[in-house]
Amino acid sequence: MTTARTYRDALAFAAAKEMDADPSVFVFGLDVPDHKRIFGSTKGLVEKFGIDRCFGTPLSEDAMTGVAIGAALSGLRPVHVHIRADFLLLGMNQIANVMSSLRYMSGGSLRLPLVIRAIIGRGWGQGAQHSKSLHGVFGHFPGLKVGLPTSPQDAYSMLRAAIRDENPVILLEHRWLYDIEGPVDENHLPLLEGPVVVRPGNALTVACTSWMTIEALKAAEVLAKHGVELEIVDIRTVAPLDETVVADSVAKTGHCIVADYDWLYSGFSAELAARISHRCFGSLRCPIERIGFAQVPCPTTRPLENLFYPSAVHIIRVAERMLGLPMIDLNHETFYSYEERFKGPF
Amino acid sequence: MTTARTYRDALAFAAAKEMDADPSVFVFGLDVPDHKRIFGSTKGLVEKFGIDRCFGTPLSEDAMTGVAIGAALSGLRPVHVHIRADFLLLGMNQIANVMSSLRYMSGGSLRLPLVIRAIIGRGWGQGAQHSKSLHGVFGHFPGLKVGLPTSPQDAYSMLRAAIRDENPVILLEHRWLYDIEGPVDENHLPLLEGPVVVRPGNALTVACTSWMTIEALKAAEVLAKHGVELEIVDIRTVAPLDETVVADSVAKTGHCIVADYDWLYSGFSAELAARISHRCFGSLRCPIERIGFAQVPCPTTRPLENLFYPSAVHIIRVAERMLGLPMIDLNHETFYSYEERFKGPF
Amino acid sequence: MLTKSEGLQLYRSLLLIRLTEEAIRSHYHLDEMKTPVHLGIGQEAIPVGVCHCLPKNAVTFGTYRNHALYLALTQETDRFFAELFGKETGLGRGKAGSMHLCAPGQGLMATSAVVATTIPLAVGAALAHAYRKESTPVAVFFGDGAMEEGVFWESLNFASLRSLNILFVCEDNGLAIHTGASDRRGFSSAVRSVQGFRCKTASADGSDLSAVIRATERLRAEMAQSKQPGFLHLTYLRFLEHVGINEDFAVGYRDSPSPEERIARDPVARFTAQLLALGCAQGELDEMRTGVEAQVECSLNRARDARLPADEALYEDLLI
Amino acid sequence: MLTKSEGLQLYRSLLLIRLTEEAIRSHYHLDEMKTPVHLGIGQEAIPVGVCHCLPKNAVTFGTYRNHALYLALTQETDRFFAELFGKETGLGRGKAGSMHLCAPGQGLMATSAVVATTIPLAVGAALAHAYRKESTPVAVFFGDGAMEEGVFWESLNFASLRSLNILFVCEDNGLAIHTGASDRRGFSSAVRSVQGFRCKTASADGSDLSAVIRATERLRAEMAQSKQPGFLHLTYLRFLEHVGINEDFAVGYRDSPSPEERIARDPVARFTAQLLALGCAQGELDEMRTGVEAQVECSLNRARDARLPADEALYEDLLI
Ligand SMILES: Cc1ncc(C[n+]2csc(CCOP(=O)(O)OP(=O)(O)O)c2C)c(N)n1
Ligand SMILES: Cc1ncc(C[n+]2csc(CCOP(=O)(O)OP(=O)(O)O)c2C)c(N)n1
Ligand SMILES: [Mg+2]
Ligand SMILES: [Mg+2]
Repeated sequence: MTTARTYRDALAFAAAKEMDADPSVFVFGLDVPDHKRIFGSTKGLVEKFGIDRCFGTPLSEDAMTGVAIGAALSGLRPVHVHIRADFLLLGMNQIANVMSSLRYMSGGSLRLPLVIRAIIGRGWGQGAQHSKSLHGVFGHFPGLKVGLPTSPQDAYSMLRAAIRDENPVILLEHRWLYDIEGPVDENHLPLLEGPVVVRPGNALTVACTSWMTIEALKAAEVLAKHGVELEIVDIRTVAPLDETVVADSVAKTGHCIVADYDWLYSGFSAELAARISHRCFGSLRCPIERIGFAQVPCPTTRPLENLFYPSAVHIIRVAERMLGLPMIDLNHETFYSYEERFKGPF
Repeated sequence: MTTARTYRDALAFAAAKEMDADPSVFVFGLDVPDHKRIFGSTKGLVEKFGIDRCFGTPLSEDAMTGVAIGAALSGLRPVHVHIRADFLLLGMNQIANVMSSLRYMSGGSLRLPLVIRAIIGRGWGQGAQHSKSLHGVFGHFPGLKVGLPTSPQDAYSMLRAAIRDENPVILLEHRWLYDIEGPVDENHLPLLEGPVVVRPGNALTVACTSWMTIEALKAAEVLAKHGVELEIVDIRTVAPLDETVVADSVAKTGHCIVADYDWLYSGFSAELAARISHRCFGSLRCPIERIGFAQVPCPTTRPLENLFYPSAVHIIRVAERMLGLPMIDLNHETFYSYEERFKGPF
Repeated sequence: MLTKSEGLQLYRSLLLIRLTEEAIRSHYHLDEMKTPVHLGIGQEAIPVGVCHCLPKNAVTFGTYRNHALYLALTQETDRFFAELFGKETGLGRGKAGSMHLCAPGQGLMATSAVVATTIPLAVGAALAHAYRKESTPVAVFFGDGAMEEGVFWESLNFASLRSLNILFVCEDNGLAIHTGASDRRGFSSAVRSVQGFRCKTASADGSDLSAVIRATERLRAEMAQSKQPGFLHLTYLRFLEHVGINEDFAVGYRDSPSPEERIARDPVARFTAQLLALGCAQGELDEMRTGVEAQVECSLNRARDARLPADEALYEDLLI
Repeated sequence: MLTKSEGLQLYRSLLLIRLTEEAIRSHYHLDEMKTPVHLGIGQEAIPVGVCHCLPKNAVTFGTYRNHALYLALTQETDRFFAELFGKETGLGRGKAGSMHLCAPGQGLMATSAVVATTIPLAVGAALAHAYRKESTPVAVFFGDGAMEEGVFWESLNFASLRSLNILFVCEDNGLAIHTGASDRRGFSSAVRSVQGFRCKTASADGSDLSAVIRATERLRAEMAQSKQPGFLHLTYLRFLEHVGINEDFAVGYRDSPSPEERIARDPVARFTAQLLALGCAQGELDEMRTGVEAQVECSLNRARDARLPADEALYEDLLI
């Protein structure tokens, strides 16, 4: 059955679905059951499943990450939710020293089916401590799966798949995606979806993560008016990474931009660019360009914040340069901002 | 004045030099003043400067990282020492959320002259929780400087420079380098040394970090017997990264291996490979190859550990493939192992 | 006992905080201050009272709920508002926003949007003072939620171990966002929970400026005598929502205060009553209010008129 | 009071641990066990005593100093030695080494080389039991140094908040590597430091098996009655260096124990005396020793003969 849902609803719906199916699934984290319900993404869970299966915690990210691991080792399927990915840095020891390696060290005798959900992205001048993405950092440590659902269908299918997965899975959700509405087929196979072509084109491949997919679609819309068709790949699952879809696209287009929602330095964009440079050595007609955060902490003030974040405009400008096109006049185009977030349908 | 010193002595000597010159410099961390003195690298400090300037701490990496920041904000120059880099993951919130961004957020009114020293690398079956490198992860966060001194001279100059630096600097020291002896010019300018060609060659550029430089030198020695001259670049300072030396080398050789002492995925090898692929697009004659840890946690048992770690043999095999050479018989070569660590002179 | 002139000075501080926060409340809807604000209405007496007891050279640290602390320490509103407006003339050139204010010149070294993270920094500052054999005290302000973070305990342990001159000030509003203490604490008394460490403790009604001052003075005296750190537990009512400008008693996660409670927990109202009892005239207080209003209004306008940082500022202030 | 047969069984456990560690000491120089070892000579009575008081289905967690705990729980030495030798037949197929042993089938869920990291895991297991309304108890063993890590306090707070059935066992040897307690603790009594939380506490001489059992039983009874977690503080002497097989009293960071102290702090010697007083015959004990020696010898040889993991194992056991 397919229904139109927002991304936030799709998340809450997916959790409810899995909690219904499996009593060992529970959702916890700071402020998970309060009236704001993590921007609505845990809506309805406490009413339906009670406070034993949807509960808040003290401010203790380090221990609570360990608690999730311990509960998973004991046969439960915890979903640990964080309103900002930055706070996960407090649990980094548990994530990178314990969660990622416990199964391996046990020679396969332990299993850790747990999910961490954390919100990334832009708010209202959130500044340096509320703006990190971290998917590249998490992916760096073998033993973790890391995904960034973009569409409501992704949110639904990937959260369900993550909960069913026998491994630790970290899902990062961009705040601006929450309002997007799109068709959600509730019978869609729960899968940690890999890279997918979300828009076909022939001129240049743009491989994107999370919100950058939306920006790339906007860039494609603008460029299409000038006869340039971008092919857009949404990576979705960054670790383990299968870059085949991107490589196939680049084999066709000969041009590639990696547009990542993170800093470039040793981030996911570096990994993908290194792999595609390697794999598509013969078909690339010019160097891969990377687009991401400016290499500074995120500033609060809006004009600098606008420069900090990568956008459709960056993609357009880089594409023009790569393809040797004249600069398009963008004065009459409207781009996304805090006030004008894309709302969908996706 | 130039004296032969081991890497460990060079570290202790550099610290003593700076503590002598500046009373605001102090060294602290778990077990820093005990009789083992962090593998000898803090030797003599407590005798010379007293327990007030060289002291141990409780097991509280998170708070102690914050303590270093607070002391630095107050005009001191702390050197915080960790016997394993893995433990820094406990201080990740302070490192990535606070240390890296405090100056930026203050619009430049704060300064944080502090050093973190941590040991990386291989011991006696250290396993998954005592084997991380993390330089790529730290470099990912703008606002931090990250270095990996390789030679005793590097250890001396870079530690002195790090202490004098007005910014937070993280230095990672490979355990196996500690025994290496080499000339140390004590008047050498304290500098956070950037990439340097440590061995000239024309066939292929190997860009290395830390211990991989030693492995690459070994590989070069073997390949040279077969008429193949590797050019080896030791990166030394990975963040901020200036890849010019590597790019110049690749312009000459047309071939590049990045041999990093870390996992590949979104690690430093990805960053360097992405940059060089971009910058040397026209001169690369085949794709850049990356060599690093196997993408699993580090296993304890020796045969798997040997497969986990990158070595001279890996470099030789990859170089052969890239250059289309026949496989060299390595049966009569001796390679480094725990028991046969390279001791120097460098 | 406070003298009348001291009282008036303290009153001005309380009022400056209150009117600044009220000014934010009335201008925020214009969307010119593009930064999340955690307001201090109800909290005023804590920083005003504690800082009153500290010497001028004291060093302080705070949280994202830092307006009251900043204003109590500096009485300054120009650079403050400029920061909230994201202007080049702001405390952090607009890069800080409301949550990361600092003013090292006035002793406010750092504040942070990640709960509990400035606590060890404050301990590091206290260590620096001990290192240099200086008597400069340090005070770190944090919410009750911060006590649940491990780093609080690590910091308390280290400060107690090293007998540092640091005052841990717990600003206890009984809430972490919308979650009450009973859903977060495995202890029944914050003060008792820390008494196993070698530190001195005190608690008081943080809505009552005089009580805050008395408790702080007593605790500081005990700290001086014992050479131990201090833990000061002060309760107050957060009148507004966690972040933002509105009241949210109607939402349901906590009870609405009775009219009596509103007055009892309003530091400005309580201290006004005390000042009047002390012999201050209402006219005097009204006059002071007019002055403070003018200051706030003027700073707000200046901030609005100031220029935004230039594009080049993006890459500035990172490394030296 | 222990019966004689219980006593003999416990004695066998103590002895198995002691002789296993001694076997490691005598074979380690052959460099076949390529893993750092943190031996438990002096520590034996703690896991033996505590685990004796737990039901068979109890779930436990430990540290890198885990040999005694593993052996107390399992009495098994084949897979244990195989792991130390890095063999395919080891508990973790050689990937774990000494520091990360686990045996989920026998309730030992995880141990870790990063201090304090299994404490919250244990709390998570206790939460899982509460979630499923099972009465299965959890015990987590950790060194005194672990109390300095923030995560200990976070874990204690959460366990106290949720009234979890978990026993925190502090194995206090007064040392973290070479650093004494007085250089690390901002509190004077470990037990008092946690008493501000809603938990029960007890302490005992951890070198005395009977005392360990008495304290554990009493504490578990109080925990059951109050529905609160327990904190058990047990002191012991680490006879050897922190990591490795040698004594290091001569190095200078601590005093060498007197001959009396050596006996008083030797759990095997002390319990032997108690057993003899209980009416066991020396011959009985000697016979038991011969059996244990044979077990250890046999396991050691099996481990040596076992095969190393094949190359393919490198990429196995990561993700399911
Ligand atoms: C480490 C961390 N976890 C979670 C958050 C999200 N958060 C912001 S404020 C807050 C509540 C803090 O409560 P308290 O410390 O009592 O301060 P108050 O807001 O009441 O002044 C939370 C959970 C955060 N900022 N930092
Ligand atoms: C988080 C962390 N910091 C530092 C270390 C290095 N280290 C290993 S054991 C140890 C001492 C731990 O002492 P304690 O907890 O008392 O355990 P014990 O060895 O005495 O059994 C230290 C500091 C570590 N393993 N983990
Ligand atoms: Mg609060
Ligand atoms: Mg100990």
